[in-house]
Amino acid sequence: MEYIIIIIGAIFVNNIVLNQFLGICPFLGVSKKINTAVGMGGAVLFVMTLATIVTWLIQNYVLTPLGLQFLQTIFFILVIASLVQMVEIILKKVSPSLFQALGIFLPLITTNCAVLGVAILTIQKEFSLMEGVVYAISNALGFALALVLFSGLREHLDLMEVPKGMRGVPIALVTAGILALAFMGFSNLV
Amino acid sequence: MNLLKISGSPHVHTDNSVKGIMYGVIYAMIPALLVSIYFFGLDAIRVTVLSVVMCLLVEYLIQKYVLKTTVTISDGSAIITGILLAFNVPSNLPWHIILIGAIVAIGIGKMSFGGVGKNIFNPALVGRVFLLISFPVQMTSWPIPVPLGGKALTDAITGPTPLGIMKEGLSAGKTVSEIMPQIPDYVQNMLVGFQGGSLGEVSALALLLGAIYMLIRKIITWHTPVAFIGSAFIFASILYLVDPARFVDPFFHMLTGGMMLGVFFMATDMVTSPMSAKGQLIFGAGAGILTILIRVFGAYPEGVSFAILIMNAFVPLLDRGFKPKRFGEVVKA
Amino acid sequence: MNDVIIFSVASLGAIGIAASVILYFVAQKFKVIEDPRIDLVEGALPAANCGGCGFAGCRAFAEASVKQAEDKSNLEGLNCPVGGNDVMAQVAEILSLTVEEQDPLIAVVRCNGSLANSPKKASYEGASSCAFAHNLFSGEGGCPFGCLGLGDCVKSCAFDAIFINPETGLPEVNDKCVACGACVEACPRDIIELRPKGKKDRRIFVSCVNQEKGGPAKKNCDVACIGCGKCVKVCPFDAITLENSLAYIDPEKCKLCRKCVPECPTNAIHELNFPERKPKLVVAGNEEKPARPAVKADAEAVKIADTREVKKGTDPIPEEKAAETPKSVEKDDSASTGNSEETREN
Amino acid sequence: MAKKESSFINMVLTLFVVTAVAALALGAVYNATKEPIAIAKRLKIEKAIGEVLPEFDKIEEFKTLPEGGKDSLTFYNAFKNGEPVGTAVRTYTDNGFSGRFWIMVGFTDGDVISGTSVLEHKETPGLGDKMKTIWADQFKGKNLTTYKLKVKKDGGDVDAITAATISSRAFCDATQRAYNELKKEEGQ
Amino acid sequence: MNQLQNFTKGFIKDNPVFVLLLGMCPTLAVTSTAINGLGMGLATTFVLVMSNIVVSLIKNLIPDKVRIPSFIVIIASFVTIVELTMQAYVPDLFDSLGIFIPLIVVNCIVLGRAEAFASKNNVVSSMIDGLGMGLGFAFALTLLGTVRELFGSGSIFGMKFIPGDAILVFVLSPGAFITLGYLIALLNRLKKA
Amino acid sequence: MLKTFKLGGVHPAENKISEDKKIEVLPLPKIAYIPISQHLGAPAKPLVNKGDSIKVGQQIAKGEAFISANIHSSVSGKVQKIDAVIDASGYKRTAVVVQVEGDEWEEGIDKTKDIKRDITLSQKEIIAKINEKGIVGLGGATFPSHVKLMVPDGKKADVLIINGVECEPYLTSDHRLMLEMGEEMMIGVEILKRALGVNRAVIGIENNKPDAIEHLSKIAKNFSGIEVQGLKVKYPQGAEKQLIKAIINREVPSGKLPIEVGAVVNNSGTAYAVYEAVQKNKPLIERVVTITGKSVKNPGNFMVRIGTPVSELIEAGGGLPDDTGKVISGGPMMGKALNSLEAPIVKGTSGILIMQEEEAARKQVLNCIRCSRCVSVCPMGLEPYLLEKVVMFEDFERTEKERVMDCIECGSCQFTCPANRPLLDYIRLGKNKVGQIMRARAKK
Ligand SMILES: Cc1cc2nc3c(=O)[nH]c(=O)nc-3n(C[C@H](O)[C@H](O)[C@H](O)COP(=O)(O)O)c2cc1C
Ligand SMILES: Cc1cc2nc3c(=O)[nH]c(=O)nc-3n(C[C@H](O)[C@H](O)[C@H](O)COP(=O)(O)O)c2cc1C
Ligand SMILES: Cc1cc2nc3c(=O)[nH]c(=O)nc-3n(C[C@H](O)[C@H](O)[C@H](O)COP(=O)(O)O)c2cc1C
Ligand SMILES: Cc1cc2nc3c(=O)[nH]c(=O)nc-3n(C[C@H](O)[C@H](O)[C@H](O)CO)c2cc1C
Ligand code: SF4
Ligand code: SF4
Ligand code: SF4
Ligand code: SF4
Ligand code: FES
Repeated sequence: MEYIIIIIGAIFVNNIVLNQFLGICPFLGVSKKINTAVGMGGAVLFVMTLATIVTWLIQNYVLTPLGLQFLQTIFFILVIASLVQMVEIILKKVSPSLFQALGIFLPLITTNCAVLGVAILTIQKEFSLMEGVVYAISNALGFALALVLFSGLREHLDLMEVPKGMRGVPIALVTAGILALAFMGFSNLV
Repeated sequence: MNLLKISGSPHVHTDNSVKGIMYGVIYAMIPALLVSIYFFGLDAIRVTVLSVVMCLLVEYLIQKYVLKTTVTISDGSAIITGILLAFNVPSNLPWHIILIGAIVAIGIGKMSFGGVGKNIFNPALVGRVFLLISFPVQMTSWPIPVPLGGKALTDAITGPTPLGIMKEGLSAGKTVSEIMPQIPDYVQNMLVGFQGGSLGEVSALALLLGAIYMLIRKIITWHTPVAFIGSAFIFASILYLVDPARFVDPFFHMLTGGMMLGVFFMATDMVTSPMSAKGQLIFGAGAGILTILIRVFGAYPEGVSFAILIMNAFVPLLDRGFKPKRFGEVVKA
Repeated sequence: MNDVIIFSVASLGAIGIAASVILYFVAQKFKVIEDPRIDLVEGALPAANCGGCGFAGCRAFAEASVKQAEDKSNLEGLNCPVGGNDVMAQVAEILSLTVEEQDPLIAVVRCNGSLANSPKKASYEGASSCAFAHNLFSGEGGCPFGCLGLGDCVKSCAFDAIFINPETGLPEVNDKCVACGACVEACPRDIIELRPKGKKDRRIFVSCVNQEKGGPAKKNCDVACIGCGKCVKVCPFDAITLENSLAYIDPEKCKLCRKCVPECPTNAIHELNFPERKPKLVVAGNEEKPARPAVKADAEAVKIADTREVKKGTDPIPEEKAAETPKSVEKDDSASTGNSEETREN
Repeated sequence: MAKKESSFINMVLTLFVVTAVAALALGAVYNATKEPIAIAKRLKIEKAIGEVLPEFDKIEEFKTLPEGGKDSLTFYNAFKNGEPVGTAVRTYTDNGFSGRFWIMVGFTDGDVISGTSVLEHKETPGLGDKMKTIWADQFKGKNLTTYKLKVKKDGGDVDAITAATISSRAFCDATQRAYNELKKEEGQ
Repeated sequence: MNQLQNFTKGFIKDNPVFVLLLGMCPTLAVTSTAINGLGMGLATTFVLVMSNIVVSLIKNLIPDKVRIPSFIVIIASFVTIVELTMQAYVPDLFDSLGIFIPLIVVNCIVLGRAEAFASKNNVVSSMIDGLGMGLGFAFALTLLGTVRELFGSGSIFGMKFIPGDAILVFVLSPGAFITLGYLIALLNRLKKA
Repeated sequence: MLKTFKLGGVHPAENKISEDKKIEVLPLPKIAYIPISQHLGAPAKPLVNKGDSIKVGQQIAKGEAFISANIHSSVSGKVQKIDAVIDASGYKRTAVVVQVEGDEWEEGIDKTKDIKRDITLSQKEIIAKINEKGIVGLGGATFPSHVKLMVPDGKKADVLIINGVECEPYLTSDHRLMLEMGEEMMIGVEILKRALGVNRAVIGIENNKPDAIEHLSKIAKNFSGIEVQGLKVKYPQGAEKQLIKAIINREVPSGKLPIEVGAVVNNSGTAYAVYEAVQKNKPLIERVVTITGKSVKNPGNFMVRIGTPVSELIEAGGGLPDDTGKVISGGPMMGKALNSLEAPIVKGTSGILIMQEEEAARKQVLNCIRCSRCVSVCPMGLEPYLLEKVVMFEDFERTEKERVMDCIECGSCQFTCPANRPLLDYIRLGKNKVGQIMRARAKK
């Protein structure tokens, strides 16, 4: 039950993009084509899970015991950055096909606040490792859901002659706003 | 003689027109409108007229002065949006809130995308949900319907809707059977129209009448409504079977709130629903499940609007995933 | 108190070392055989990996830039929002796309079949697309070579440099034109040509692409080139050639002497931005022309010409690039019409 | 000055130096701000206690884990001139519209609410967060042996915030929890 | 003159929010009130300026391959400094900005400027660049915060001057997206005019 | 039992004004313009020169390519010139212009009305004859018939379908032909059967021509293996893929020819022309053409010599009405609007339709309201609204993926669109562009 609450909460109720405002840059940047959106979603899922595990371990086995909580930010970002790079080489070697599908998005993810944000939130919410993993996966799914939906909407909008002044970013933002409005219906679902 | 006209074929055209379709929907809404006037009296007229006029005005002003395109308010789509917006709010809503609703529905929900046909989300629902979230107090005090001639015409008493009573009772830990007595004879009242709620929600029967008219005139197809009602019914039944004390019976869900209004008039908006039959079935089914989900587990007693808006966002994906059956495809396989 | 600092330095330093070791191996492993310019471009990019450019990170952007430079020799549509123009200029430099100093060109519309010169003989309804109308019929004015006036060129121009003049129904080019050639591509009738802007913005060209013989051409349009060859004879520099009953002035050879202009019996040759002619010449020219309509057309043509081109820029006539000849048809008439027929049928 | 080459040693060294310097600097800043941060936290709590209790000059604090709760409550026994003036309880509820929120409730004479103050919350601005306003004043001076700490809809005595019944309910829940624990402590 | 341009470009022409669309998360998340927007903007400005200065100072000491990690460490350090300082001296503001203070680290604009500008220019220009960009960012956030606060709570910088309920959506997440959308459309239009 | 196809389709007002009008013979023109390309495929090569005297039925151009057809003179007289002459679209195409003098026929052509029943030629000879006499499909596409009859290796035809559907509103030429020359046509069907080597032929006729169904059913009794199948009225039943689906319930795969499912479709007029060519040695020099329209004084069906200017047919129909908006060659759904009334009637001209001003005017184009009516009427299961959009935005890759090449240009979508969108205009443009792209790719 606990896990279900976390899952539904992260995907729908407090959707990471539409409600928590994390990862907006890729949400706006990489959502022009459905295919890229799917790839990006997959890559985020992968990195977010991995990053959350590693940062959770660091927090609970290094920072807290040593009383270095204030170094959280710098530690996390460094770890995430190196991790992503490491994953990139490993992936390139081990599974070139997976690399083609997901790998190209990896660099983009380092500087995406969703990953760091979820890592920090996992700590803040005092989740256990397992809960943290579930939380990370759910958030990534929420991200992917929002991204894929949004890319569909944008491809659709590309074929509509939207008024000149609204074309591009403004209409994308308004669309995202209405999407967020619709997602408010999930309020307090759990 | 005049110059010969040149164009590609075909050279003839049906009498189908956008206007014809839109006005068809307007006619279909008349029974429900009459019922709501019967119960809410002058207030119903006031809200509907205000809403329609404001929607038309907003569309006119935007087309004329902001977008500087041809004005197409006569095509009737803004009238529909106006009526449906009015149908979705309590009858005692102050005028400035209706105005905000019209600006949001038409301005944000429709004209930002370029006007009729281009919007992604159902404009009336964008307006409605915007208002619901912005003005929860005003948007959730429902005047109790009193048949025409009743004394409440002047100062309506407000009270909760059946769904509101249910939600409230359940969250206070009561069981369904304890709450039911507070909602007197809902089947009859709701069919005919004696229930608290938005203007257009009062009578399921009148709405059904309009829907049949639209089906006959082929303005809408059966796919979305059937899938919507069917999935909501099945989902609610499952819950009911699991625990009848905590979950109300499916018929209650069918007849209360904006179910009928949403199913027949808002989920069927062709602009914001999928093109193919399969897509519409999934669209309807998704909306039905979401509706019950939000009603039963969410913060809001009513989930139809949210459910439809959320499914609106899936439309491009559904359009992509479910193509019509192509000629010459089966043989290939 | 000191504990904290010691722990900090130790642990963070350890992470630092670990990170650099990892990075070192990354660096080693990444030595895949790739276009070295990708690295260079990536180096020039901000490495923010923000995705603002629409690509999956800076490297993807770099790859795309190199590829596009290869394929299309430009960086159109690619932009790094973080780096801005400076960075894009650097990228262009790396990819040696520095815009060569070229003699400036400008789009020229070689049709003068305005509503007055080539009155409507039919009225077209339907998709507002020259490409479609071209496949459908010869055009409202009847000239199978002339401008259809539905503005495919206008739609293709990203610079607002070309628009249809509602009075003439013909497109006009203004000084925003950067000679990108999009409109040349877009026009199904090959009416638009990129020509050198010319000294003091002066240009002389035949404003017609009709390859029909004189009679049929003239039937549809008062100012059509009828292929009489008078201009060819009068040109002292052999700049004018006649092919398929159509004269063409080679901008490379043309010295802007203007001798041909009054010679043309239908006023098909346009001169732009020249000072007024001495009256004598005008009279001489006028005498040769048929009666009234042509004079009227002449007046109009000059008027259009004046509004169309804006005086700007002075550059010598180019030497290097051979001007494009009109997409000429070597085959005989039947073959060429047969072709257009085929496209229509399909 | 020429750029350093990307040799292995250079890389490791640079990054080590950079991180070490950063760590050093941060350690220093941390040490420098440790005091002020603690003071700021303390001040916040004291301010909250001050809002819910009459004047005091000394505080004793202890924590307990309430029955069925996930987190512990903190009790602040306040004294003035050695005399106890009341107890402030830092309490929470998990039933808020957006999950958990923390409030401080002050009790005098064991049963009487002397004041409430919202510490941390995620409730909706404009709706749930109206509990920070004069709305909460209705609890002041209520004796919980007689006052029913429930919203009127549920048969209690509390006027809910319009359109934010959930938050109001949760507020009552938090207060009740504090009271229950207080009674338990007293009983011991 | 050049420095002045350097400074002002961040306001309109290359405004990080309205034009470059960078750092969108804090832009949308914290601007429910004007004061939050301003606070976030200034915090980011501080980090931008300081990291730009440090990066341009040590740019030649850093080998290329570890350039990015080094910059990240530098930026993260300043972020942590801001974090600690705010916690100590403006705890309320810190609370309401929440997680978005540590997230300044990943704000593309910070790393972007460090890489694109500071690592290639001298200290003074880098500082001015950082200041301009940062203030441009702060300006955008404050503007957005003001509009949302005005519509959403009827007040500006906490001063209430529209009595009664306002349009709640504006302070919630949909309002953030929608307001920014129309602001950008409006600015595009103004810029063209 | 009436059959029909399942997917899509519309029912435009039929307006078969001229269905009761007997076929009359149109007087000879003074000058005949005989284009050298009246068929799908390569133009034929002229065999005569300026000044030559020619007779009716004399071959004047030779189809040399694989897909091409011979051209014969439809009149006798002197070749005035061989030059570019304006055609229906206003472009110029090469034609042999003949100054008509008398009506002198080439030897060996049987001009009489006698019905000749015995089929003496072999399969090969029949096909050679059809080729020699320049027979092309008269159903609209003017595809050279002999090519169609040569079944490619590895494929086998098992049924011949005769298209007597005439689903286009207004047009009645096939209807009249089936009524008045049923006997001859049936022999033509028998000949086609032999040429194809099949022993089953089905004549499909829509139920709005009950007299034709009855008449042909009666005649068919005398022939073995020929059935007449009544069909429910639904446009575009005449399109061959839909007709095959309706009659034998086989679906021609996307991008493939009917032969893939063992069927060959021929128009009823074609069958008649085949009869004349094979039995009477007469080349394709005349055909039945309907002249019709709501304001036309004297609508009717005429036997017209190829090369007669359209204006002469219009005269026979009572002249051009004052309220003329459009003159269309063919029916209102698929016909071409004429740019010049001097254009000649060619092998593919089944009718001339004169539409009134307001009937012809296109209505104001509005935004697509995604009503999906175009999708539901498309007989090919395409999404016209989407095709229009992707063509407009020049995404030809997507256009191709969305199967633009499957479109049969029936016009049902545009006919039905409540927003009056020029769907087919853009789809045609898309087919054109995608076709070019595909050809360029094939070359590589
Ligand atoms: C965006 C949003 C925020 C809300 N925030 C709160 C809240 O903070 N507290 C609350 O009790 N209800 C909140 N609600 C719930 C609704 O106001 C709901 O109508 C209410 O819980 C029940 O209405 P009532 O209080 O009038 O019975 C929120 C709803 C929405 C859509
Ligand atoms: C390029 C091309 C090649 C064709 N080849 C054959 C063929 O080999 N055999 C055949 O029976 N029909 C062939 N056809 C004819 C078509 O099947 C069809 O009958 C003709 O295009 C007219 O059909 P319509 O009037 O329905 O458009 C061919 C058509 C085209 C365009
Ligand atoms: C939309 C459409 C409608 C058609 N309608 C008819 C028709 O009514 N009668 C007909 O004979 N051919 C019609 N055709 C042409 C047929 O598809 C086919 O080409 C013809 O029957 C083949 O015979 P033919 O080669 O003898 O012309 C139509 C084609 C299309 C694409
Ligand atoms: C069957 C049908 C249902 C419609 N439902 C709605 C609706 O729910 N809300 C609305 O704003 N407009 C509705 N419209 C009108 C119109 O389609 C709508 O305003 C467009 O979304 C505007 O682009 C409807 C129209 C039709 C034909
Ligand atoms: S499309 Fe290009 S060449 Fe043509 S007018 Fe515009 S800028 Fe000039
Ligand atoms: S110049 Fe060409 S593209 Fe432009 S309007 Fe004329 S025909 Fe169309
Ligand atoms: S014209 Fe093409 S797309 Fe339109 S209905 Fe006919 S086959 Fe379908
Ligand atoms: S029929 Fe017209 S309005 Fe309807 S979906 Fe098709 S194109 Fe759009
Ligand atoms: S600020 Fe760019 S992803 Fe959050």
